[in-house]
Amino acid sequence: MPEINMRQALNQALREELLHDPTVHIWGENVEGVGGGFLITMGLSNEFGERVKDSPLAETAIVGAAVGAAYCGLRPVVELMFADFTYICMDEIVNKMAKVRYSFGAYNDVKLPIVVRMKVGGYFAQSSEHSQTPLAHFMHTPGLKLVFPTTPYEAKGLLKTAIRDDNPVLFFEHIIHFAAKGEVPEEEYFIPFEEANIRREGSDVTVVAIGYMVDLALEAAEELAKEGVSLEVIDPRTLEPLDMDTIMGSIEKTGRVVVVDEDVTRCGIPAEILMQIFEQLTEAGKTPVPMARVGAANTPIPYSPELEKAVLPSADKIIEAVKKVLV
Amino acid sequence: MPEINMRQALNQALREELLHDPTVHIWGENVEGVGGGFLITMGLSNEFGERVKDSPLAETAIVGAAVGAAYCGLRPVVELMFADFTYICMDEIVNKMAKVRYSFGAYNDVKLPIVVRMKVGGYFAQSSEHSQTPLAHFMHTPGLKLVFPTTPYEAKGLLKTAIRDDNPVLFFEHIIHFAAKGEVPEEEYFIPFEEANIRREGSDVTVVAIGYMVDLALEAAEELAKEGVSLEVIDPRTLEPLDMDTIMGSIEKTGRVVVVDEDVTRCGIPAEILMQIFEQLTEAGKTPVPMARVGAANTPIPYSPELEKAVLPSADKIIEAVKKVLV
Amino acid sequence: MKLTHEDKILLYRNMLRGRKYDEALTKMFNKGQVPGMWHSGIGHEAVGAGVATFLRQDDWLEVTHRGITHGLAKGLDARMWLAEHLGRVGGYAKGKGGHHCADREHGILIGGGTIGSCFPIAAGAGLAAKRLGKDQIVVCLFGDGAAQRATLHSCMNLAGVWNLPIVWVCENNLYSITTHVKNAIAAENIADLAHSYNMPGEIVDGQDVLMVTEVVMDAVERARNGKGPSLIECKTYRFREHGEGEIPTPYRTREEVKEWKKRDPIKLFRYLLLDEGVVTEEDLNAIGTKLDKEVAETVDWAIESPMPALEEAFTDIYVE
Amino acid sequence: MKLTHEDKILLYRNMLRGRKYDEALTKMFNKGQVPGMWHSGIGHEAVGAGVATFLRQDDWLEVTHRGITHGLAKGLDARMWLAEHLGRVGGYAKGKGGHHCADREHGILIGGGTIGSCFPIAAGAGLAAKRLGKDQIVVCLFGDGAAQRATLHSCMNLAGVWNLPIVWVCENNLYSITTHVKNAIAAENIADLAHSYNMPGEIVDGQDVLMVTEVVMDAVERARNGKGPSLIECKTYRFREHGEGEIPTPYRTREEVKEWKKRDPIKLFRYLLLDEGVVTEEDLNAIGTKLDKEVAETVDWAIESPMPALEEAFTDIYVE
Ligand SMILES: Cc1ncc(C[n+]2csc(CCOP(=O)(O)OP(=O)(O)O)c2C)c(N)n1
Ligand SMILES: Cc1ncc(C[n+]2csc(CCOP(=O)(O)OP(=O)(O)O)c2C)c(N)n1
Ligand SMILES: [Mg+2]
Ligand SMILES: [Mg+2]
Repeated sequence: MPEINMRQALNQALREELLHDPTVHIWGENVEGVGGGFLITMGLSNEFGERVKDSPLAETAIVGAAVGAAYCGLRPVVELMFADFTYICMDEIVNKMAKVRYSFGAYNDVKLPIVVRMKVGGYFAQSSEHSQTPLAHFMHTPGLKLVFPTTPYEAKGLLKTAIRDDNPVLFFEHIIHFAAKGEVPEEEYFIPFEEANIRREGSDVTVVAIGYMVDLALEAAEELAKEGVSLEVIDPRTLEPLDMDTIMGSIEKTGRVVVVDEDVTRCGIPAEILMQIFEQLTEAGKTPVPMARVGAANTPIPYSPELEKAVLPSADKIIEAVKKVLV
Repeated sequence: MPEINMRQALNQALREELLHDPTVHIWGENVEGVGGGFLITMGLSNEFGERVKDSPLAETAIVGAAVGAAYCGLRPVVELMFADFTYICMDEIVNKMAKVRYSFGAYNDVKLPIVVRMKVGGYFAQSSEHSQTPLAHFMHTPGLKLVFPTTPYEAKGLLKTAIRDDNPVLFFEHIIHFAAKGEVPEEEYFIPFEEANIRREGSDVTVVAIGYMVDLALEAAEELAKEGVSLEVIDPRTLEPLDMDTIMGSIEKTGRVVVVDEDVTRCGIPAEILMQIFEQLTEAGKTPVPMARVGAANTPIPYSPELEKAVLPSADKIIEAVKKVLV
Repeated sequence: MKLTHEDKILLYRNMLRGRKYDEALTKMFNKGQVPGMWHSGIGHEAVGAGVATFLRQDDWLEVTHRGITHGLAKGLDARMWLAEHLGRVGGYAKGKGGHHCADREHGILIGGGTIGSCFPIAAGAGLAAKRLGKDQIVVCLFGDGAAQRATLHSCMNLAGVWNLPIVWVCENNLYSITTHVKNAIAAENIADLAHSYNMPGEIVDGQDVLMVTEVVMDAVERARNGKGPSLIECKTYRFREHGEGEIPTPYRTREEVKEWKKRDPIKLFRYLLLDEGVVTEEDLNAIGTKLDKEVAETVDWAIESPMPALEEAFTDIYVE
Repeated sequence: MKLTHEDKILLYRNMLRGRKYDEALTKMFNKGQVPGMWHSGIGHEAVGAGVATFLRQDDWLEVTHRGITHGLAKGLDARMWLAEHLGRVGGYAKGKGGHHCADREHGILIGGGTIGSCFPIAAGAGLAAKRLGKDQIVVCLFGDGAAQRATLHSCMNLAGVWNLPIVWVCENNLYSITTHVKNAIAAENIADLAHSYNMPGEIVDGQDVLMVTEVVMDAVERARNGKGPSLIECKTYRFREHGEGEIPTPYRTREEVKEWKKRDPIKLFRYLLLDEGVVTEEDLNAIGTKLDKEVAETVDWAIESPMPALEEAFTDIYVE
């Protein structure tokens, strides 16, 4: 199988879907030519003409138009250069995209097939407005699907599934993953939503890690293996829908769990997943297991690289949390 | 002490602060004359002239200008007609207001004294874009303070504290509370932040309730008292800063806790508070207590009143959750 | 476009139909039969009928919160609309949407609860229309208040630079709730904004249904022929308060209201039709009588129609 | 405003000073000494010096991500600015802010990471200036890309309707990263947008520092005299790629870049000064030599200056 990086994998998925369905249209800032801030759409405008088009610098228009266009028959796959810019178009995402089917669609069977792709993540000294990983806001918003691949293989398979989905999907791509290489089949394939991926099997502690945190969790697992501690690392891949069964199955085995997310800890996804675990255990009449969470500190993301590292999760912080639940 | 409703209490606080400090300025949609959507600013434009001014219908400008104006020496107290409209100006709130001191202010000792007041809440058949209570997003955003009064007395004392605070404060007012009456002193007073209010003492279960949920929790307490179950109802009043000490003290006594919030449950405030409780207990070497949360279902807020009630929290749902933790 | 006698009668009927449904809902609201909000559009009927009557079914129309005449003229089902406002299961969203209606079958776009969210929706509809190549066009209505929202700029600019088939129609009724447009918009006229987007801008007497129709349909023609967007400002007035149930406050004078009511668009058009000899008094009264019957029947049906089952609250969030 | 010889020499020095700091940071970036991003403003110096040199210290200036000449001319401390870019504790935000600088003491507003967030900040600054009554004014710089953001409309409208003392200055360098302004803005010229806000709009050769100064300072005067906002579009060009480290791609031609480089604003002004006999070659070279020394010292200082302690990450979130 050819080895390609995540950029190329995403590009392949987009190209295949543009070929597959004439209603797939791409727009966003600087997506023509070499393909915008992160080169994901490289070459597609040459092949597909106006179906891959530079938009003005206007996130409200980019994402808002996706809502209108999807209602009227297109299948927009739009790009936000940075996930931090979702804050510019939250009304379009939260008050519209997420609610259209519920508030307007019941009788008309309205479908809103939209994918909003965006770069997330820190560790790159891009300062507080270009480094966030704001998934929790959207997991808090009923009506959206959330996808966060961690390998080129998954990026392609999940993006194709996202584009075929008839619901609005937010698709997150971590800056550190763009250059990471992996094997990607040339033939078409799809990765279903709501199937967590057990990235490493283990027996002592379940670590649920989101996005780039999977890499850090695997690093921690490697480290802890030396001390004889065995981590099971689970990547949920989609946060909505969320495959709680795989997580609960793993906890059944390990009896301990740590959830890791790059976003601000407070009111974040780890608290949610841990509460669901607690509730499911309680519901089943079981005693709660030791639980811990790792996330970003309660600060904006600082620019200076060492400070940024101090604020964001790291393999060391995961190890620390694992040791807590091991006691 | 005179009995007044929450509108009047808020109006008193605004008037006193306008008199106290010439840099306090108010703007927002329709705040002149009788005072906008909810009559809170009634009469103030007559007394204070352009210091209480109708803005255009433009939330990005209303809230964004507050950031610029506070940086340059005003103490803006702006009004958003509905909290649902925070989604329109999330960039201004999350990427700017919350971060200015951290990202720009360290050397210049920049202060950003802003209060954004806004109506929240459902149970009023105002449909999915006028009924939300979106606090969790902001508790997830470091740099903001969050205040949610539940009585006229608190409304006045907390709003005055908010206006004197040198940090940006989001101030939430529940639609159902506007007409509710209570005793409010005529003399000036301030209610400090980070002081939870024990609204009802009890011994069996601690119920932490936010905003209007306090009313529902008190209703549930009344009901359960008949069955011999004693609830301690705690209103945190400020979510940031959050008075965890009072909450932990209560749990020490009751050994059980339910957290209630009107917002969507998933990735909401109850999960956060419960995780903090879990962490503090674990840290202290104690076993976790029975915990449950009550919040809105994972749907947009429906219009039809019975459906809305089915989705939002109720005294009955709180009773149900209490019974779960009592088992 | 050249209007036949039948066309004119249709315009009259559509204005009157909107008015009668509006009055009916206003009445129901004041009887406490409407659970949520109601924004009467009485006074705006010339715009409503003028923009919507002669659009194709597959054209797209974005209406405001005051857009019942407009919606009905475009094909909105009165029963489903009314049922939705009453929170009944027979409504467009099974009672879950409420005030804001959409009807994809009849080309009615998503009416958002956040004023000014019409602009991106319409821009997207225009883009879809253009790319799908079926000669559809979009008419987007918005108020003078909405014209103050930031979104106007990014979306009118998009429409301009991508040459989208959109007719932007402002219903300038002078007020955004209690704020006069002069205290909220810097431009002399809202039509002036067209200049920023390199599109034609025109001002129309919004109480004159023939003028609205003519100017809008010319712009529709332009859009359909690939000549891009236009902006039309209709000067109109709301006869009732912003939201039903609100009491009048001194933000506008009684005299102003009275002056405008003299220019009731339905009365004006009625005089004109009679004057032109297009119809007789009897003809017009017959239209009214027929509509009264229709409205009464719709109201009765809607009031009798069932509430949604509670489980409906938990459906329609995702497509399965 | 009438410029003296000293004024002109100051303008030249401010342009050159910006250029030299810009080149220094560009060099440092390419040596891997800058942890984050760097957007060179080489080519924009006439705008930078023209808008900022003659403002009062208590006037407010909002600069773009390409605004180093502008900031320095307004009084930004070069050491603190450079230290901030290198993530050092001696920077304006102790290294926590990075690319975007603010200096309240010298009237430099918050430079946001989200392009187009300048508009609300400047509107608020203008409001504060007006209400505090100290005759301050605001100059807000923004790019042709920023001009596409929705926020422009709500804020220019606010400035217009509230008659705020703001001079909006667009640095139209033809591109937003790789997108040409013709493919992104419907208006012929960005200055046309002024019409929507009932304010004067003017187009200026952004490579001509005297013209920029004259037109901007006239608008500053208007604003200071309570006559409200203006919009000025400076036609300029960025000589380097959008972000340092990016390789040129075919979005623009080599010829176009070459043509524009012939209109290097510093060279043009140098010729003019010599031509006018304001200064001699030696004078100008002496200015350059002195600046070289200053820049070298600043760079040395910044590179030697310490990183923030890790605890700094957790401070300055709230005022105690
Ligand atoms: C974003 C947003 N801000 C404020 C409101 C509250 N609101 C509802 S209608 C309205 C006035 C709208 O005025 P205009 O657009 O002129 O329409 P009109 O009511 O006059 O027909 C306002 C402020 C809202 N729904 N959405
Ligand atoms: C809201 C937002 N969208 C996109 C970006 C990414 N971005 C940074 S600079 C830039 C181009 C800005 O163009 P312009 O305003 O013309 O300034 P120039 O870079 O040409 O000086 C873009 C798209 C951003 N930082 N913020
Ligand atoms: Mg209006
Ligand atoms: Mg540019």
